[in-house]
Amino acid sequence: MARIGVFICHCGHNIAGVIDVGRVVEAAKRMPGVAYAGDYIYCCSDPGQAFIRQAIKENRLTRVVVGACSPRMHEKTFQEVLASAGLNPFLLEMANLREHCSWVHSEAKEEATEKAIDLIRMAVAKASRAEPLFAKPIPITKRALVVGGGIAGIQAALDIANAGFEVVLVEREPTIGGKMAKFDKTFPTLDCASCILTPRMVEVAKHPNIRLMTYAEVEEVKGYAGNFEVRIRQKARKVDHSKCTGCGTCWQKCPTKVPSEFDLGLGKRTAIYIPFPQAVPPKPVIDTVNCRYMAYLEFVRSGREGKPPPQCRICEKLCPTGAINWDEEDAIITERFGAIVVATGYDLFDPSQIPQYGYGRLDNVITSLEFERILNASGPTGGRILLKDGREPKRVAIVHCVGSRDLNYNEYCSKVCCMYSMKYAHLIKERIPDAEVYEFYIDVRSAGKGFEEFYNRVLDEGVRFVRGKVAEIFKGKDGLSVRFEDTLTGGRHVLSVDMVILACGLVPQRDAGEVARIFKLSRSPDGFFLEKHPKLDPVNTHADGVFLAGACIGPCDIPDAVARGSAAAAKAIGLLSRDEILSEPMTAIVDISKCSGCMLCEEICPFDAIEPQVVRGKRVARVKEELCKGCGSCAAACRSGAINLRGFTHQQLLAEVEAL
Amino acid sequence: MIEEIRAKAADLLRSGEVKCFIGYERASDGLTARPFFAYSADEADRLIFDGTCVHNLARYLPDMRGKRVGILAKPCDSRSINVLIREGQVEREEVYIVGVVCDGVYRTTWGKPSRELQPRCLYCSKRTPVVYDYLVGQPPPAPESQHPASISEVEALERKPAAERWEFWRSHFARCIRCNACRQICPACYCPQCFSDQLDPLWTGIRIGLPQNWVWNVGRALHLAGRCIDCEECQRACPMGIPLAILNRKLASRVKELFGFEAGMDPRAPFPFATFEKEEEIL
Amino acid sequence: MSDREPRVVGFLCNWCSYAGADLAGTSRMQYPPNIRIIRVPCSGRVDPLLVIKAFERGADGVLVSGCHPGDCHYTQGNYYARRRLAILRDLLEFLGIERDRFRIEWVSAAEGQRFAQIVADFVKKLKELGPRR
Amino acid sequence: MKFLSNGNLRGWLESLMGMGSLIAPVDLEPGLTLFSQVRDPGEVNLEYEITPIPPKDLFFPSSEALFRFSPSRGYEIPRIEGETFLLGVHPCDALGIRLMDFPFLSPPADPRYEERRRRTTIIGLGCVKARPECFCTSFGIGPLDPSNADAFLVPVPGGFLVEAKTGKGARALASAKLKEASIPIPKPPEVSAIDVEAVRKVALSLFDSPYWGRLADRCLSCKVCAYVCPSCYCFDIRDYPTRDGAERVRSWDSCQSPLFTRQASGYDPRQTKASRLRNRFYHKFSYFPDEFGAFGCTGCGRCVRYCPVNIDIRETLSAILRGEARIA
Amino acid sequence: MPSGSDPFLPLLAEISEVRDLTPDIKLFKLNLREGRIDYRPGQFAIISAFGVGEAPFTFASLPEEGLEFAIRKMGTVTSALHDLGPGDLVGIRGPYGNAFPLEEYKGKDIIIIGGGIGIAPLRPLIHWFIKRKGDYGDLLIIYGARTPRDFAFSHEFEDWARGARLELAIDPPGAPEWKGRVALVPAVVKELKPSPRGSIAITCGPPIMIHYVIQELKALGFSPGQIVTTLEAKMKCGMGKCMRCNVGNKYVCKDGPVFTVEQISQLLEEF
Repeated sequence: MARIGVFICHCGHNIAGVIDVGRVVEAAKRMPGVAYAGDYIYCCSDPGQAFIRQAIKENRLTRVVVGACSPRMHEKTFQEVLASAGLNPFLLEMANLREHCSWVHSEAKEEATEKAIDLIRMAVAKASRAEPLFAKPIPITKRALVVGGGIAGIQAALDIANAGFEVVLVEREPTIGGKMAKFDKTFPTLDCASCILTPRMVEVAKHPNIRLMTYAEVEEVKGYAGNFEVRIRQKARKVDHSKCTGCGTCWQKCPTKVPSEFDLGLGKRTAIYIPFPQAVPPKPVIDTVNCRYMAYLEFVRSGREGKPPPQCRICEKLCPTGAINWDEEDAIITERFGAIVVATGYDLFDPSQIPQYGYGRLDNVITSLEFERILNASGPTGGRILLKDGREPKRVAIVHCVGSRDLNYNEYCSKVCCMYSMKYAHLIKERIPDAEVYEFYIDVRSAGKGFEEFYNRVLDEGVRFVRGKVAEIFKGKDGLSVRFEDTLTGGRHVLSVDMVILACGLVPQRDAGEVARIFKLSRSPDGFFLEKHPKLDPVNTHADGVFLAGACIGPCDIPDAVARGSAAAAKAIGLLSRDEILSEPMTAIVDISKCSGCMLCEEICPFDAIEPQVVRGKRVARVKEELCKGCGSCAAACRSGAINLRGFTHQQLLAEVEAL
Repeated sequence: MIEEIRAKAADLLRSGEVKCFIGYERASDGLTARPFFAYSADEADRLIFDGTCVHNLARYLPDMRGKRVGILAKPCDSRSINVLIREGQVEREEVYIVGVVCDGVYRTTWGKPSRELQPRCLYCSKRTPVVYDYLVGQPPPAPESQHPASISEVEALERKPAAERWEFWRSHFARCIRCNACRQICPACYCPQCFSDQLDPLWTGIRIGLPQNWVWNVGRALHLAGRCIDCEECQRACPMGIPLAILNRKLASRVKELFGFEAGMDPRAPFPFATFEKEEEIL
Repeated sequence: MSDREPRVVGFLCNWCSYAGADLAGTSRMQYPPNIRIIRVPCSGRVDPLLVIKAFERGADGVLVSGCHPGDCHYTQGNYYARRRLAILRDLLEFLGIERDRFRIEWVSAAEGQRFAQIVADFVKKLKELGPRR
Repeated sequence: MKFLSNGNLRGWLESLMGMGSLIAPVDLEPGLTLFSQVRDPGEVNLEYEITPIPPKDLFFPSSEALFRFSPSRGYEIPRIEGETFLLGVHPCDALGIRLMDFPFLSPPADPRYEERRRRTTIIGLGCVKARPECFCTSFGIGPLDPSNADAFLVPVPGGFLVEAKTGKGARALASAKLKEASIPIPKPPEVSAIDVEAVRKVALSLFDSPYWGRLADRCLSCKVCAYVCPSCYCFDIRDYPTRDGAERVRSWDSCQSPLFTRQASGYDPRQTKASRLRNRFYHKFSYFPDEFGAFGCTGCGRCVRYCPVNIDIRETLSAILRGEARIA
Repeated sequence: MPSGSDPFLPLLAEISEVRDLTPDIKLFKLNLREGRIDYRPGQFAIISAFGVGEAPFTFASLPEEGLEFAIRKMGTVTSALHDLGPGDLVGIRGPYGNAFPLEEYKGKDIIIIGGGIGIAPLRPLIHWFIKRKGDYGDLLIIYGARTPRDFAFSHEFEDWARGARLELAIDPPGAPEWKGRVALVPAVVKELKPSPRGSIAITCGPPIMIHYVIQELKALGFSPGQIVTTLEAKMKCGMGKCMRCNVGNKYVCKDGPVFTVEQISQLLEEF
């Protein structure tokens, strides 16, 4: 039995042109609890707001119903009006007379008016059961976790650390640097990737506010924005990095050679290794699968018969600081953070999924990332462009949109392939001036600073652009044959080349699903992580306090990744700069006198926000309000109605139904 | 069988392992049975067991929380105990379950015993309790079902036009006097305050009559979905002859069809309404 | 509404379906005025008792609409809703409320057109069924 | 006494239906007879054994609106109209109506109850058979006792012996084609009696006996015993909101309900099943007699028959008489 | 009021004033639109919040002061009443129950012992005794609450203190601004040791407080006939018909709510 005020907005002609506002106001006056009803041409305008404020005061209103547009449009506006009139903002209820009535029933004015009266009656009924709601302040832990040590994660970590907050940067590989560390040059400026990246990597390693945890993975995230509790697994390196000086003796002398992951299998590394010369930290780990001594230990442990492998232990013997520690095991470290930046990056599309391109089957059909390594001075060929047999290619085809813009694989455009393909063409021309380079494209997408200019430059350099999809790559008489359709001239052709570079698209990391689960992220249909809003909230997520950076959101180039890293850092800094955050006011609440303690709610809660507690010897449910997002699944599941959802209580929803 | 039950109950009481043993004794008509709470070994001599022992004694376990009790459990009762354990209403360690192999129980009302099996026993697939500490009687060979499973009353009603079904239930629910016997006797109804007793929100309120009775009965049935083990006690307790068991049975069969779940069979199986499959065609 | 016009109650989740209905509005799509929409945070919030009460209060049809499976703003609410409402619909049907009177639909914020179509179809169907007894 | 032949029954019932509404035992389902509004005299079953619900709801309905209120229109009180003939009431149920008069007609009287009572003629029906749960003779009545009815029928071969006890009864019988009776009043069936006066004398001394706790062990706290009882009259009052105001509703309730005495603060003086069960018993056999001078029980045995767990009030009476309740 | 014959029909009354007494207790002053209600201290009325329901409340005023009720927000009806303001309509029926036999107390020392909202039925007594000081002996008021903010009628304390000895106490501790006594009400009784000679002790508060106050008073030598309390019970009809408030064969609504401990000791059950 509140004193309810009803305000009907004309919204100019938008509402009043269809709905008989006068009739609605008169009907509202007769509704139970309504102490005042009036109308205004634009309630959301400043004079409209003042009008409502004045009516609240003059009529001692305790609840307000505004019949206007969608609450998704102006709920905040009118909540602020209530607040400024001294009422709790949650004592507002909106009736959607525009989107749900006048606009969709403009041809049935009589029925629309009747419906408007019903909608007002429902809102009045709901408002009469509204209770004031309050957000609770929660203190925050002023540290950030950055997950992923690629350029985006590095940028985020540096920005947050420079703002004065402690950062832990977790990277699962033995070094930071990510994909960018594998690149030779960057487009379109043709900077040396490592030359610009390495100083940043070093800066991370040296930064007093950053603790670097390479060769480590996040296993579990509990808690909520401002207060996460994160379990991190530090994988066993078997090398005590506090003793190791990174002198390099061990990896120079290690007798075991295995394909290098960093070089995508094109080169070799040792069993005790750093991934590449500029690795950060510049200290090795032991690959326990391939290490001879580890194999020996495994053999002994298994009790198998026969000749054991050699014990080796050369690294241990040569290490000047005694840093080798065979007993080291994985360590679990639990840390608290206020904010998390997820910058887990992307994977390259695996072109062996397209069998007609022959990747993995045909020599000299290579992926773009492999070609980056070939181009790189510290790569397997020392930066010389060579075919498998050691010759220089004279004719090179670059196939665009491999796994992108293709309904069979990924519908989206991977954004960077056009540009890096042209970068390849330029570099090939630079290093093998007489080479013929063909770019097979669908459209050339060169939107970006200096991109179009670079395209023109490559055209000038004589690179041949063929508009058309490559149908097949097969072994020809002399090298490789590329069958394609030229969609400009319309003909089907076959071109003989020495090398084919597949400009593979960017896809989500293979374990993106697992990462999403750990951080409670959503994923868009393409499998990348979902932003809170693609336009207006591109680095926030639905998991409050978890921000996204880099290509885990979707394909992007280096400047984008850096910008996203900084953007995520800004969000994290914004959060960490506050002393406390406000909890969601619309949370579940337990009436322990009605609770049977069956804990069905606990099972259902998608946010682990419910736990049992014992009150006066009785087990009942308790809502962890900081975690509750207010979905109400628990309230709908509770048979005795012991759990309710503030803002959408049983009482409020039932009142709406009853008002029909 | 009766002697074994009495001896076991007397043992449990004498040794102090339980403070109370819940079983059956002869009712005041001298013909049917009623629940009996034995507190001493001497009293155990009053225990009986036969086809008149229709009550689902699991219903009493939540009342006894905090005490160690012994209980005689037919297969259906044992499923109820599982439901109660799963829902945190009974601590397994607090209950000593004397399971009893069951050949079915009869349709009895006070003063009027019969030898006709209760419908639920025709659909029951278990003759041995699903959980017990001590078993009385010989478990029969598998399969245990003594009667072909069918849900004939449910099917008969399903075949009728919607209008007739509506009329069928409307006339039954119109008679309901909201005495709550169905609820109070139900081993799955233990809420401290039932939705129907709540005055805010007013789901049904105090009014006795349609349409409030309809809301009550539909709500009750729904709250038992995936939890009812078909002991049919609600229907037996109803003084107004409302065929509540048909409703429960219909829901139980749907829950089994849609989610492959049967209440009380396994206390560890996830409750079908607290879990989901991302891809499932259930609508 | 006159007595012969079907009365429809729609429970719409705030994030997808309510926004979808808003879009139908902004796009000025016309659909029958028989529906009264109740906003809920998530289809998982729809207590089956609310649907039962809606029918008790004389609704000829009830619509519950949430985000498409996989798109729930709260990640899982609509999956729970799907199970609960599926069994509710079976129960209501058994009680003599025709299956077509209770619709469960997934409507995204982008599907204004679809929302309008669903309401139009629903009202048409309810007119065929006639008023509830 | 006069004689009404079976052949003339229908005509009489039709004439009663012409004068008002006729409420009589009607079979609704196999094995389920209820006092219902008669639409065709053929529906009436005067050989019925028992109805789960006694005819108390005719005067004290299971639910009724006391009034509707709206600020604009003020109070509206449902009108009670027409005349009712309540036929086929066994002596125990007729006594039940008499017992109900005590609380509802003693000042301040409940005008609804009073009005319905005034407009109703009770036509009793003797019992030719007793049920195993019957103990009506404990309360000064018997299977063929016509007291508390306006007119009374005793089934005999071929028809009924008929007698008007009040002016209302005579009016109801005026249209019946009656013959002078040549048949003697049959011998009533045996119904055993319990010395309830003796129970009343000793009962209060057993108030704190552990007996109540033992009895309550199996009690379900349902309300069957109260709702089937002809003399239980606990009620609850609540509002239902309406479009522009409120409707205040009175419904049956029972002291057996776990929430019956719970106060808004959560405090409940009768928290245990035992205290509630005890209250019902003492109300019938001690408090009600203290207040109104009559036992609050008719011996109909419905609570015995319909209790799902066989809490047999006669056992309690005997236990008190035999002193068992003292030790149990 | 359509007719005086229907005891279930409340009289209509307008709220003329609402005053916040504590964070959860408000004082409501009612003006009858029609009819009259003549009551005596100790009696109660049943107030309707139409659409939600009715609940019983003891008069917190003397008849000459009008119709005042101190209502603590507890359940659905009291919450609804708390939402009302001046000009709003409620229903009221009564008075019901017995009253304090004030004539019998003449010449005696009076000890009033209240806890929390339990001060409501005692307030008219305090006013009565202060106004008629000559007719009675000394007046001692012991009043306890959980926090200093939970004292109802603190705006009247000065008046009370002028006409009586007023002893206030809070419990639990934890209000730094509170300079007074920190103790439970029964402990205050024990500490102050009022003399039983020619005294009447009247107490009202939570059941547990009443229980221990009675114990303390008895220990001080008060006879059960000298201790008076008002019982609380869930009530619906107020007329001894709905069978909810009986304690044994007594109805709190008809035979009470005012009882001496002597009378209560003859009752059969807990209350």
